[in-house]
Amino acid sequence: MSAAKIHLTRETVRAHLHAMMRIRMFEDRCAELYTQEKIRGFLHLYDGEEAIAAGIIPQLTATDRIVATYREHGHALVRGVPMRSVMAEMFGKATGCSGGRGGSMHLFDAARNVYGGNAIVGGGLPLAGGLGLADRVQGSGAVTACFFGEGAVAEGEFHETMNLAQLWRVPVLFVCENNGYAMGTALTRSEAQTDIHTRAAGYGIPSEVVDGMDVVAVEAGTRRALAAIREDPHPYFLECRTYRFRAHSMFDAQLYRDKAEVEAWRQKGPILRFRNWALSAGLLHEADIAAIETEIEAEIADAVAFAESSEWEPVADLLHHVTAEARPAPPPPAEPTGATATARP
Amino acid sequence: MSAAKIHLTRETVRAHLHAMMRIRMFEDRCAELYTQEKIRGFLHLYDGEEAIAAGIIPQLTATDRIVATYREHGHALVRGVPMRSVMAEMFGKATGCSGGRGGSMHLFDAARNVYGGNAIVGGGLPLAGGLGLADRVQGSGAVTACFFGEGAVAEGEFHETMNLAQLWRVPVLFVCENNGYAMGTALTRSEAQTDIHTRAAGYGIPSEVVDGMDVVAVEAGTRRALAAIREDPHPYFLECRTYRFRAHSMFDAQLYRDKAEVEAWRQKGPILRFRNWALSAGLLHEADIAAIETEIEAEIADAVAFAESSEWEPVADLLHHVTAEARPAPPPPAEPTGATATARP
Amino acid sequence: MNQALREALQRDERIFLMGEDVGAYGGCYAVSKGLMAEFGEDRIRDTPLSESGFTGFGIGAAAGGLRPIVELMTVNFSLLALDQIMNTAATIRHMSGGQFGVPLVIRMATGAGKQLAAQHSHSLEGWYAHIPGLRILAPATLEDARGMLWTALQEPDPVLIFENVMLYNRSGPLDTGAGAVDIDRAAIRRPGRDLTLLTYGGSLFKTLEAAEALSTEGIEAEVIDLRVLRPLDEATIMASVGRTRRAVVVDEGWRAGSLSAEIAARIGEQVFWRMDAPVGRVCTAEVPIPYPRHLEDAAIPQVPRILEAARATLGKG
Amino acid sequence: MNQALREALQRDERIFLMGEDVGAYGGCYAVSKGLMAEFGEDRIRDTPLSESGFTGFGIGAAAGGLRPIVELMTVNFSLLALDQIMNTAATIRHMSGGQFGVPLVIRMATGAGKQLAAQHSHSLEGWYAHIPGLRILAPATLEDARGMLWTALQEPDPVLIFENVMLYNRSGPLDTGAGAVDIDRAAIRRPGRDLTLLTYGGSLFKTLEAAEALSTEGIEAEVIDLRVLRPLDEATIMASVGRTRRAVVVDEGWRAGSLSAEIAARIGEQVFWRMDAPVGRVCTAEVPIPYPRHLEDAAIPQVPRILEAARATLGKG
Ligand SMILES: Cc1ncc(C[n+]2csc(CCOP(=O)(O)OP(=O)(O)O)c2C)c(N)n1
Ligand SMILES: Cc1ncc(C[n+]2csc(CCOP(=O)(O)OP(=O)(O)O)c2C)c(N)n1
Ligand SMILES: [Mg+2]
Ligand SMILES: [Mg+2]
Repeated sequence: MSAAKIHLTRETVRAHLHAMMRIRMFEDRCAELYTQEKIRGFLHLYDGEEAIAAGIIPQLTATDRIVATYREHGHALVRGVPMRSVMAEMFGKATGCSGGRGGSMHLFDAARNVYGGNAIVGGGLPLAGGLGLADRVQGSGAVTACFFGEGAVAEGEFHETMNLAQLWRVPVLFVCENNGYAMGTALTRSEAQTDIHTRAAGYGIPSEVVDGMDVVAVEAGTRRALAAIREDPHPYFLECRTYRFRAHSMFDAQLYRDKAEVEAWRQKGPILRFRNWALSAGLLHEADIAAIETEIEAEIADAVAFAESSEWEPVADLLHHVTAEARPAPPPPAEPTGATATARP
Repeated sequence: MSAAKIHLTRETVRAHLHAMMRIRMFEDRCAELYTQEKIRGFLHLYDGEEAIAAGIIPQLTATDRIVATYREHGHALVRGVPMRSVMAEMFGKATGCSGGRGGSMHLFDAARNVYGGNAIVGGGLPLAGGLGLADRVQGSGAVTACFFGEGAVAEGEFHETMNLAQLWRVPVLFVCENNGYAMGTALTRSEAQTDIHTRAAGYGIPSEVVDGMDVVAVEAGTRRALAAIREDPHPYFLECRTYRFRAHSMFDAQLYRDKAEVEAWRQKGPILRFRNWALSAGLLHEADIAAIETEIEAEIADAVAFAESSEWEPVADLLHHVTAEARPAPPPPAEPTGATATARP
Repeated sequence: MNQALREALQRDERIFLMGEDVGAYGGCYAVSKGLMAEFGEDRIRDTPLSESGFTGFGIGAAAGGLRPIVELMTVNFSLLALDQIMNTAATIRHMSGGQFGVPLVIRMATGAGKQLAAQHSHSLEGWYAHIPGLRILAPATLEDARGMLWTALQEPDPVLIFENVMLYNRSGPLDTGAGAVDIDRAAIRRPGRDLTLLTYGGSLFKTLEAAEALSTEGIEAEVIDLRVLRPLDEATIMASVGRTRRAVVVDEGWRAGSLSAEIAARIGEQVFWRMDAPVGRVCTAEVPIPYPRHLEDAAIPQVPRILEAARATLGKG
Repeated sequence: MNQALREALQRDERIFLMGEDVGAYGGCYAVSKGLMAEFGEDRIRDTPLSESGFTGFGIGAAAGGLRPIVELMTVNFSLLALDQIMNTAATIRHMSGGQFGVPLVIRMATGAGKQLAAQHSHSLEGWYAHIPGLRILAPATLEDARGMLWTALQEPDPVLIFENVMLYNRSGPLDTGAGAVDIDRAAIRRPGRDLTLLTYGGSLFKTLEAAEALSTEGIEAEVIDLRVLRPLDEATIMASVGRTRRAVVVDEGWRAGSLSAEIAARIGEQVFWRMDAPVGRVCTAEVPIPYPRHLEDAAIPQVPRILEAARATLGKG
């Protein structure tokens, strides 16, 4: 634990553990619900990577923005999207945070500046850059946190975004959740240069790598990054080294890695390590942890009940949300003045 | 002149100067023909950059391949595409090196392994990578030389190609013709990191920068690169710093740069400097240069006459060359055996 | 366009223009000449060659409260940005259940006719009209080219404006009061009773010319300028075709799967029983555009082919 | 497909497969499972996430003498590679005056039906059929899925094979002698006299089911599986429609500008005078595909809507 370097109160420790356990327990339940066919489509779990969302998102302010991938349940939950509406979204119910239209891969929440939930690898990066541009131009002081996997680094959009972001000095915290695999492709098999954060540095973007299995290290890195960005708006790159304990999605036979490799990483799991450290440091007791568990269990039960009992959107609404419901009236026809001038396009 | 480092015979010196002057004089004539509306569409001149094609292409063997951009007259000429068929192509005549279909931006020549003439910035890079892959897999020993401007470096396809090229160790010489401007956009306004060759190095690709206004320096760099590639197939990156003396294309008012800047560069022009050096070193005499000029003038006159007198392709052929003229016959219907097995897609 | 851009930039400070060479160079077709000096580098923003990236930045900036005008220079390069356009701009409103919109205008030049050959002569505006969530505009007149921009900038959703390259050659008298125009309706550019010629963009003036020629033969063609390719103004189309009972669509897209097909299909669906002849189509031949003038001309719609198709529809082939 | 790939790799050593997760992962839909172990990493080549890049490498490798099969995983990601597909693969033969060809096969999954929502459910095969220079295949049966690959690999020009995601669920008896099939002709999957139902890919089995249901009402529908979306087999289509005089196209593309429009337009052009009713269309609603099952089902063609359209065409709506 890099906790030594940061002053951790009992409250902070509890909050970190709670955030991570809440994601884990929520997703464990999602996996069950997937087997029961309550949740459908693709389901990508964050199992093993919880320290990243938990270490970063609580440092953001309400006006900051978030762009994430299809592996974003954790981000939505930590950001404060109510578990009820996340769960209802996974069920596809009208009460979901995206009205049920998006499902697991497309969690959105305008009130909390959550801009998805993007299922095109790399697709969220330019979006985040543009949000940052809006903030820079408007002088809003807000920061956009953009999460993506290391697989996205090979995409052209990564490159174009890094260059533009630095050229235009946009206040975006780029967070690479490097879990070593893009589906079944190990990083060494997809990147000529595997030290991801050096790639960002190549564009002149300040960048650092942190242990993504250590919530405190992630938090510390984030503090440095946010302080720098808030002082003088610019992009910042944080590579978080992590590991995904489960399959890529629910359709993955995991032919590409050994059980032993997974087991070894599990021992370094962000929840396990942090919990044991907190216990041994006397900052938390078994009873605290049990209480957290009970609390989360109740929240999950409530969320599932809510999702179950929520309504489906009527089929008659099928064509909603393609374009805005309201459009401005067409402009009144201009009054010809009679006078003309030569025009060119 | 970096000539000191290389042993230059009188023949070599003459050949270099001839190659560069041939491009320059050919293109000067093209500019005139454009004004006369014999050549249409876009016309991008290589004026000022001749040392690059002249320094690199003569080092290639007949089985090596070339991929270039819309600014490729020089490359085609140095590669040995007959001036007649280049000029006829610019006229759009059926005798052109692309049958008249391509025009100035799309010079092709299968016999000389010239794969265009690509008018999509960055579009030729993956093509070159794939040609290199074919050579690697087939063990052909050939090298593909891929030319592109520094503007292409910002494109996603640059990034994807560099990564794949290094990952798969393809024998491609990537030549960045860095003339400081992409249309009207100066490099400093388009790249966060303006030292282009360091970008390639970021992918682990051996890279170097040479003075692209010095044909001998370009040649020397090319020799090193080709020797390395032929010894052990892999990508190599050569940044040639150069300058374009004329407008981007014939539709460019050049609002983005001073006349003085252009003038200063002209003094460093590849032909001017090399010629003066060769004269002062006594390797060539004024009479030699006059002879070269006379020879090229005759060649150009012949090429123009050829293009003028060539036929237009008949309109009835409009739909030619969309797909191949000959296709294999459809396979005979399989004889059912009667026996079946369970199949999955 | 230059004037339209200037006025938009003056009227709303959230508006800015971004794209390759819109600033220092003055725009590939001189459309934004002088604007950088006037509005500064932040509002006339030169971009690197990164079509996907800067289009995505435009999408994000729109979602973040600005009103960007992204210039993709030409439709030929827009393919590089198609993922951002289809999978983000056109889709985010839906995926978010209506929470986020992308009030973005994307402008680009389109069309053949300048001997720019196979990679620089696409006419894909009709193809883009396949994508739900987008509004697709194709101004054919100076008035529309100028007036559509401001209206498009008021839209809550992405609007793509395709400006035919041949339009940049036109200049002519324009009422000094010319201003914003609607972006909902097709326009009847010439009334007629014998058949309806439907077209847009670069083919409008050819079609009008054909209509004049037909008139000398005693055939009065109604000419409809579609103006908006998505959503199509079916009311105007069907009212005209239902009346004239004959129609020819003139469309610079490659024939197979062009917008002309959609129009023919809808005419079939909606006014089949009134039609006296099948819908005729004059489109671009199914070939990448060749460089030589005579082959380019042969590939794209021209007056003689429009005349032929019109006569054929009237049984006068 | 797995067997088809294996056989191709055995028969021609220039052939190799490349794409995201085709190797170690075994293919997104397990299509290439086991092949990397059998043929090695050079011939089953895992790529990074670089759709444009590796498609372009495939184009170059094809031009350089190999016979690559590029797998783009799904059509949704193919947008990232569109520039390479349209501006290089489909165009280089033309630009070079016929000197260079790109004998490349690009495979990808397409279609909705798995609740993958708006960014993962596109059906763009009909849209791709707009592009000259490409051959577009849409196998609907196991036999075609297996047999088209080898034939496609013999082509001198790029062939795109769109495999509907729902096809991956099917398994069934296949003749052990099943082999290469033609990639030129549409197939009559069910003969009939009263109307023609035209479809392809993921909608074939729904259409056949509808035809069975119509049969119980005394309506005998002919069902045509287009198989090849570009170039269309007009002879088979027109012969059937000319005979039945009524047609409905079932197409999973978004309605506006879908392949169904092109088919309706050509039927109009070629057999208008024989038609007893307008061509009906059953397409996907103009909405990005929603996640919930009931909305997804409502968006894409289903048996009841096919029945309705068929009856309407017969005046029995
Ligand atoms: C452009 C694109 N290509 C391919 C896919 C299919 N795909 C989904 S996730 C994934 C792997 C992404 O890996 P990474 O970026 O490392 O994120 P992780 O899943 O490990 O969190 C792939 C190939 C996609 N969604 N988008
Ligand atoms: C993808 C793409 N975007 C834009 C253009 C328009 N365009 C043609 S050349 C050019 C500048 C390219 O500059 P650079 O790569 O430096 O090459 P140079 O012209 O200087 O040789 C631009 C923007 C294009 N052809 N392709
Ligand atoms: Mg990963
Ligand atoms: Mg340049």
